[in-house]
Amino acid sequence: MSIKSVDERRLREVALTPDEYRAIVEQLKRAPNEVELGMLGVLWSEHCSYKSSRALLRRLPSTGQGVVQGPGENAGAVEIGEGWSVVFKIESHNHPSAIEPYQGAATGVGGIIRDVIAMGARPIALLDSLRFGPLPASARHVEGVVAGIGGYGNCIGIPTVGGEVYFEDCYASNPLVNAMCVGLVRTDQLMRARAEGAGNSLMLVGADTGRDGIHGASFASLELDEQSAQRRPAVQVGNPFLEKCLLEACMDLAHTDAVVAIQDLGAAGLTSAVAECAGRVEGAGARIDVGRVPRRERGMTPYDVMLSESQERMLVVVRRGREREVETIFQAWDLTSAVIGEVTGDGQLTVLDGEDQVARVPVRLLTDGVPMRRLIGLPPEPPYGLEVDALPPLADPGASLLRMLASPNLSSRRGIFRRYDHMVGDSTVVAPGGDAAMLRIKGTRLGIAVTTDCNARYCHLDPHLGAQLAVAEAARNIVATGARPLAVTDCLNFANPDRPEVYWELEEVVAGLAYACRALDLPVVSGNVSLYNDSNGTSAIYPTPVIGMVGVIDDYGKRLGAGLSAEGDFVLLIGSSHNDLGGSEYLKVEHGHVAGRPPALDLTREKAVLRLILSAAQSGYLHSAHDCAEGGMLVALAEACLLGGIGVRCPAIRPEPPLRLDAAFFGESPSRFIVSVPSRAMPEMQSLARRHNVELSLLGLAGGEVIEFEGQLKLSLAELRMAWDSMVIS
Amino acid sequence: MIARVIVTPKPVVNDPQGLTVKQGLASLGFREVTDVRVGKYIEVNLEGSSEHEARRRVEEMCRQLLANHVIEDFQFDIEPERKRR
Amino acid sequence: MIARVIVTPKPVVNDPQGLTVKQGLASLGFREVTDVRVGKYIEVNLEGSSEHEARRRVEEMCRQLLANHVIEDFQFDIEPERKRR
Amino acid sequence: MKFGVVVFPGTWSDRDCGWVIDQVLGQELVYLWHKDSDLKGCDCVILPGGFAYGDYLRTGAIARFAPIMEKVGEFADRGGLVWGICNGFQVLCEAGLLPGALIRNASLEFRCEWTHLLVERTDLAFTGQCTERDVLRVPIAHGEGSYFADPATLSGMEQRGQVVFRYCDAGGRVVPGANPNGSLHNIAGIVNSRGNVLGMMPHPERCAEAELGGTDGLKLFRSVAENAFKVLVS
Ligand SMILES: Nc1ncnc2c1ncn2[C@@H]1O[C@H](COP(=O)(O)OP(=O)(O)O)[C@@H](O)[C@H]1O
Ligand SMILES: [Mg+2]
Repeated sequence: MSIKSVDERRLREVALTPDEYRAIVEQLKRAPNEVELGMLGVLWSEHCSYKSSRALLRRLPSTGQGVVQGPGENAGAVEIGEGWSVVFKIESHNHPSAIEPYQGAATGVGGIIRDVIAMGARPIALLDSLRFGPLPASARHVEGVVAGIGGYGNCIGIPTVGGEVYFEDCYASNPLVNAMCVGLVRTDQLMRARAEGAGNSLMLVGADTGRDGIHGASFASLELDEQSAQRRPAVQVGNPFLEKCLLEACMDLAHTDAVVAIQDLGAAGLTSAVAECAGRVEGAGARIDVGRVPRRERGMTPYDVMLSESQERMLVVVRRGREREVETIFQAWDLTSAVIGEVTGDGQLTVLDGEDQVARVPVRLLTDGVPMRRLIGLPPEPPYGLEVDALPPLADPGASLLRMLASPNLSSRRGIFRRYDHMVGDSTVVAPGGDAAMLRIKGTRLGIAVTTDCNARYCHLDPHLGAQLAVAEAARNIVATGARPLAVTDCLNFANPDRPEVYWELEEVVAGLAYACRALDLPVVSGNVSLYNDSNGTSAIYPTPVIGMVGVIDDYGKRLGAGLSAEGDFVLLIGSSHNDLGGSEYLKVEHGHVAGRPPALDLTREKAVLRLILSAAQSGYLHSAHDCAEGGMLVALAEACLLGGIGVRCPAIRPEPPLRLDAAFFGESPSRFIVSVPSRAMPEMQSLARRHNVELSLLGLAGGEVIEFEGQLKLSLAELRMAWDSMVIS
Repeated sequence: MIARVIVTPKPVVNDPQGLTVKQGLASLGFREVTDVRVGKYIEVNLEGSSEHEARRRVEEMCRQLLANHVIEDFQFDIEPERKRR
Repeated sequence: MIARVIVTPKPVVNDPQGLTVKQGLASLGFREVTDVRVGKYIEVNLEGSSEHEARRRVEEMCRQLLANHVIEDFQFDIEPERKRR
Repeated sequence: MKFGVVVFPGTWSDRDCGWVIDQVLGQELVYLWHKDSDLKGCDCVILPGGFAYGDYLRTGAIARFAPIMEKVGEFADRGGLVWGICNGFQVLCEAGLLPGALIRNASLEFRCEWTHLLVERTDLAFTGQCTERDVLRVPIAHGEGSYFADPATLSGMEQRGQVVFRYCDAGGRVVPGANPNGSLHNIAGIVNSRGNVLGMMPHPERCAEAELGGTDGLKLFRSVAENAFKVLVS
């Protein structure tokens, strides 16, 4: 077989390697035509095929108690009780957001919502995990992304209840935009996007098809360079209003039995939707006629139609003879629907343009034919030493605290989340601003807690440990609300894995995730991988495995907030502190280094602490709980005070050597919480901590309008709030 | 000097506003409408300088701020007299 | 037939967008800008009928839907040729 | 008491309003589809929040032409209770059932946060359960909630006492710092001259249960329900 029949430029356009082309010709036993080449190109892209990461991902635990749907569908699902399941997934939209922040972020939100709808679930919450270059240079980008996420979520009426934002140099030309959607469904009504039943109809519903984003999937699988500018027509403009109608119509559909499956159209459009849907059923195929696809523009070729990434479209597999019913439902929402083909039993994806056959490819070749890439991982030199003993001692804890609170990575995110409707749905019982957010499940006492977390600086310094710390922190955030962690979705954002040190990071991160998830009994039920977050091959992002986590509480009446809630309460530090300054925000803000080893994590200790907090919350001993994360104990304490509007008086901290004072205040030892306990519950709380074998120390008493450590620092809440509210993004 | 800038979505770019307005007009009985595109109109008053110079500056403004070249086109005209159109 | 409609905020109505654009331009160094107003540009393609009839219909569209007379003024021109400006 | 909640394509507070009416208050509830032209015998029509037709072009601009709106207009003319919340307020202004218009927030940003409202009228069907100069804590969630009317209209409204809610601080002082969107005269809600059509930007249906952070919104729903009761027994 020779590759001469196709020129190399054309191969580059569809992002296939000569080897991959050869594999295609071998399996097809002929050369693919133009349309087939385009279809294979997108489905064999990294973005769709996971050819560099699939083998690694198998290491993640994906089963466990309550898992109703693991990876392989549009989203994962976990049972939460009383016949309900939560459906959730996180996804990246990094490249489009780098090119066009508003629309890139907006369509990222639109895409992840459709994944949840495809499961038959009603989306009830959104979260956004963002990474930018330093302010103020990145301000316009931040502004665009935040406006885009709000623009889509607010319009469609799904509350955006959580997320995270970090600023680091490494994201300056490769910002990250990850969006997570959480939905709710009766477990027995969960749908799966399987094209069952030869002869059933394939209907395309929602927006008309235009020339948007052709080759978007391949685009997401390449590094950004000057040529990206020419690919700009790839940018799509979202229509949240249309998606709202699509959402409601799909919810109406789920009440009929006319429908076998719903599949969203995302990257690689119709090609991917049809192939994926058929690919999930042994021996299934599909025949579609592009001539029947409603179009927005004139003069579109079959190639354009098959590869278009127009937003707000769904593929519906309809029982034969029931098409009218489906059409009527969509008509009620003023949406177009068209029968574009049918399910077959021949295992082939056949594309017609009227009478003419324009493509015919085995479904398996599209979905599973791509040769997996075997990459090599090599650890880089570990250049990140830190001599903690060489650091000057903490001079003025108060001044440091003010600078820390004003640092963009720690300051209040209110300026961002107040631009998101986080209340629509009348279910948000723990609002954004603290740890996880919580939504009640109407008609029950159940609540679900949701969060996204990742300290990528830790992952940069030690990917294996950093990944574990991300899982542990997410679990702590869930537990801080009184909820029990259930399951994980992850978004693995990495640089170019062809570079051995990047692939090594990926391997290490996946191993760390697997290890932590096993230890904490947290199955990974869905996820996404975004590679090639480099620009011009020079600046690479930190490895950024964003953890999305969902937890459940049996009675949301027992939920906890992060803020102090009553004067006179005892304020306690749960867990033990060590000289954990490596990779800390303190080290960066006060000493200008990103160095050292991230804090050591003992997952057995972590579990004990999580159990203690859950059990104390359950018993009603706690008035509030807040986890200690970036910025350490003192920043967590200040946040608890600011969120509650109540100060705290504490005796001076006299750490026992070798613990340093700066580490006691600002060190980032994991497995710690700040909790407030009413005095009457103190004895019980103390004995509970003893029983769990967890260290508990009394910090001080809640009350007043200042935070004071006698003789060490005294600051008014007003001063602290000024520093904390200082982030300016627009 | 007054510049009147019109910013429109590029022809291939999806224009949800335009689509929705078109449907709205149709349901009001304006069935003769075949297509609607919605853009921005920006009126910029500038001080001094020649028309030639103003043209150069406004072009620059469009490129840097007024239009998003990824998804939008722009055009403008300049009128020396400062009176509202 | 193509109608080009321009909708502008009435002079008495605050135009925070205009102010922000003005500030944005100033911070980019366009200090000669004395005032900015931001409005909408709507391009309507219509089928058939005479220019006179089209004028009547577009006027009607503006009154009913395209502009809100409490806060906005409108103006339009019509070009018989259907070509993009 | 029968509440009718209008659903336009793009509406999303319909379910939240429905939840409060039906589950919290235990009142009768019907949803009114925008394409219908029958109010199904309801005593109070709610136009809820959302982005009807995406709020494309202008908020409420396209929604006001929905078939149901003609019936809502007739109902209002007969003295029926019509209550526009957020997007519903915008629709009522576009439809001319209330004076003025709602424009982009002065900040140009969407804002979702708690506000305080000074209640200036307690003689209305919507506010009967409020005390004189009551201060309510109610959240907003909008990008275009800045109330505008020309000076003559505005002064006429003030004279007739058509301003029902004004943004204020926690102590009830109507100050610029309490104005979240640049509304003229800190206006958060107004009523027509007859007193049967209310429009307000804040979301009372989001604060009708303690677990959502407050119950002040329930006062307004109760007022409407109680009012109907009073009308019935009198
Ligand atoms: N990092 C990961 N961990 C676990 N599952 C993953 C991960 N990345 C992708 N998956 C799973 O692989 C499948 C394909 O993912 P993806 O291509 O992102 O879905 P979609 O086609 O909906 O965009 C999904 O079921 C997804 O949940
Ligand atoms: Mg999907």
